[in-house]
Order: sequence, then C-alpha cells, then structure tokens
Amino acid sequence: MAADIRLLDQAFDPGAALAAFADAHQRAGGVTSFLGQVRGGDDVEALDLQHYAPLTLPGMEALGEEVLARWPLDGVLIWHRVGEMLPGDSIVLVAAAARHRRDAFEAADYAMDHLKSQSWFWKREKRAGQWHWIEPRVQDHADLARWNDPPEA
Amino acid sequence: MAADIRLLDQAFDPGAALAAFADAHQRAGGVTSFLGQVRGGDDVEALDLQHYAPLTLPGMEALGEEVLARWPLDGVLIWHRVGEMLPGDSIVLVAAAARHRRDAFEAADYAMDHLKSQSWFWKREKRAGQWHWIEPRVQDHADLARWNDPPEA
Amino acid sequence: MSVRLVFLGRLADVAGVSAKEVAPGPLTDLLRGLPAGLLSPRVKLALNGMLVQAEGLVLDSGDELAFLPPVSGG
Amino acid sequence: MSVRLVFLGRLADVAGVSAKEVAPGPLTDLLRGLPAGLLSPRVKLALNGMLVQAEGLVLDSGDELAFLPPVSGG
Repeated sequence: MAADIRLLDQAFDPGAALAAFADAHQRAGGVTSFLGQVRGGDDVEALDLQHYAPLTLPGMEALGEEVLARWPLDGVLIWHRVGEMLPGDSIVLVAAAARHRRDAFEAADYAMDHLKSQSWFWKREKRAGQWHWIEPRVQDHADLARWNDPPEA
Repeated sequence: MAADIRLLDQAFDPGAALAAFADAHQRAGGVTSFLGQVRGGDDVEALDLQHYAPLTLPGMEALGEEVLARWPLDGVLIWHRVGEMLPGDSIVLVAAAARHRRDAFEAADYAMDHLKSQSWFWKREKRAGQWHWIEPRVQDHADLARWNDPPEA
Repeated sequence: MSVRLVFLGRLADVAGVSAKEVAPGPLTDLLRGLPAGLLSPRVKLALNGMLVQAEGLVLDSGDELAFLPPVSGG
Repeated sequence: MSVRLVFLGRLADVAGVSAKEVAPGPLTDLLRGLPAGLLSPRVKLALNGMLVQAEGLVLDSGDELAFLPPVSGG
C-alpha cells in the first residue's frame, strides 16, 4: 500500500510513525517529512479541529493519489488529527519516500501546501478561555500558487 | 542549544531523534526532516562512510550555523553516520524547526544539498563482495546551484 | 423523513446549532427559518458528500446538506 | 618527529595505505617516494585541519597532511 492516509481522533507518536514508514520503504533512499504541532509558549490554551466526514478523508485520499501520480515515490503518508489538542500535541504528519531526495522534498512540500489550503478542516483556538475560529491565511494561497495549479474550484 | 550536530559511529533511531527534537522545540509550529537510509533491494550489500575528523564535524557545525543565520529557525539538527552500514540503516537525519512551514522546508532542503556536496564524507559500496568508491554526482551540483551560492572553493 | 442540515466551523455559531433537521423542499424555503449569513459566495455546499451549487437546489427527505465556510489556514 | 600523511577515500587505495609517516621537507620531495596520482587539480590538501595549496608547501615535523579526493555524492 503506497499511500497511508489517516484521520486520527487520538494523539499519535510522530517519531514511531516516521520510523515505521521509513522501515516499510527501505528501497527508498530518502524520506522527507513535515510534522506540525500545536505551538507552545503562545497564549493558545487548546486547539480544536473539526472535519466533515463525507469530505475530509476522501479529500486527503485524493491528495495522496495526486502526489503519487505527480512524483516517482515509493510511498506517501498523510496523517491528520481532529478534535481537541493541547500545546505540543502533533496535528499533522506528512512524509514522502523516494529514491531521489528532490522528489521526496517536493512531494512533501506540495502535500502540505494543498492539505493546508484545500482540505476540509476548520480550526479554532482557545485563548483566555474563549474559542476563536481561524480564518484562511493569505500565505496559504501564495504557497499554493507556487505549484502553478489551476485556481481553486 | 539551537544546533544539534552529531557525527555517529553507531546506529541511531531516527524516529526517537525526531520526536525528541520536536519536543525540544514546542514553540515551533513545524518540523521538516529528511532521513537518508541505505537502500534495500539493490545489489548493495553494505555501505562504508569515511570522514576526516579535523574537517568533517567542524564543517557540519559551520553548516548548522549557516542555516540558523539564513532562516528564522527555532532549531536545526544534523546527524550523520560514519563507518559500515547495512541496507535499511539510517545514514543521515536533518531536521529544521520553525514557526513558519516554508522556512522549515527550505532550511532542511538547503542543509541536505550542502551536506551532500560540500561535507567531508567519502563513501564506498560493497557489491558482490567488492568495495567500490562512489564519485560525486552531477545532480548534487545542480541542487547546489539552486541556492545561488558562490561557486565551491 | 426530514432533511439534515450540517453547519461547519463558525457557521455552527451563526446557526446556533451544528446540525438541524428540517422539512424537505427548496433550499430558499428552508433558509427562511434560519439566521441570515449562512449562505455567501465564500460558503460552499455539499449535498450528500458532493459539492453543489445553491441555485435551484431542492432537498429530498433523507438528504444531508452541509454548509462549509472557508477552511482554516495553517 | 615525522610528518603524517593521511589518504582519504579512494586515495588510500592509490597510496596502498590510509596513513604513512615520512620525513619533514618540501611536499615535492615527499611525493617522490609515493605512487603517482595522489595530487591532481581535484584533490584538496589539508594541513593540520586547514585547507592549503600544494604550491611551495613545506612540511615540518609533527604536521599532518591530508589528501582529500572529491567527496561522494548522495
């Protein structure tokens, strides 16, 4: 199975996930990964990620297939948490295993850009005991534009 | 300590290293990493990496400082194995922790390009019981050129 | 059977609930009983898991219609 | 004391050893007793851990001179 796509409602161990992914793809010379975590040291007390089941996981699976089609990879991993998280908790782990380093970097970078901007997640942060919804960031659209994709539907 | 630079003569666990690095940098929103491993499934039976102590670790440390100076990072990790390795063994782990995803990706990518092409390692592979030295790859020079660095000394 | 409306993200705050059962019929009729601001050019709609346009939409019993505000950035 | 020559990578195969002690003196003299092919425009030299040029190099006792072929690619 070349794509390992999961939507997780419990904490996960990114180090163990990465080690298992690398082990499963020993024919690949390299594995690039990105781990996103809830920032500590801010005034954010908690993060809550909502998804919409009929769209979110299918969208992640489609992204995984798109990445596999676009680069010569041995495998791709996209794991995303939903629900309430605390500072230091892992939110997302993306990894790409490839024979060539450049392919692994580009695939992981692309997956993160598209996951952040085109996946069905709604995020709110708790500050001083109050929840606040997070709006889209302009930077995400600039990141997406790097890939010369057609405009978002 | 923002730079964690190590030359290792024993096997290391990349998953545990990445998890500890991410934990140590909880203020960073993201950690990009690259793991290079000895390819399995080829006819390579073993890999041997030589270094030259007076140059190799100081060169890696200089690269770490350069990366920290070039991007706003919370931390950088560069671990490299030396000695004899078997298929599946980890060779190199590079990780960059940053508040912004793009910085983490670029810093890890840059560190790998420069580590591969400008660090003092000599590699040989054992195939059918015979050791063969590995020569520089043209691709490495193309990768380096992406950063618009001055030519190599 | 009725139609299930699902409000994601901040639209749950706008609607006051995250999901609601309503009687089947044209979308324009259903919206009459709901707070303003649920539909805008930036809000997408998914009918039974497929993105659809609001214009002319008629909901049958058993349908699920989701109101999807822009997704949150990284 | 003598001068220590260190041969890295494939140069250890060329030299037949990975390190060798020789008497101090000009580099050109030292090389006379060694196989050809150790010096070339692609081979760098490090004297006591610092990169140096071959031209006019004179080795003192206690010095370590390393012969560094191009590093291996990824």
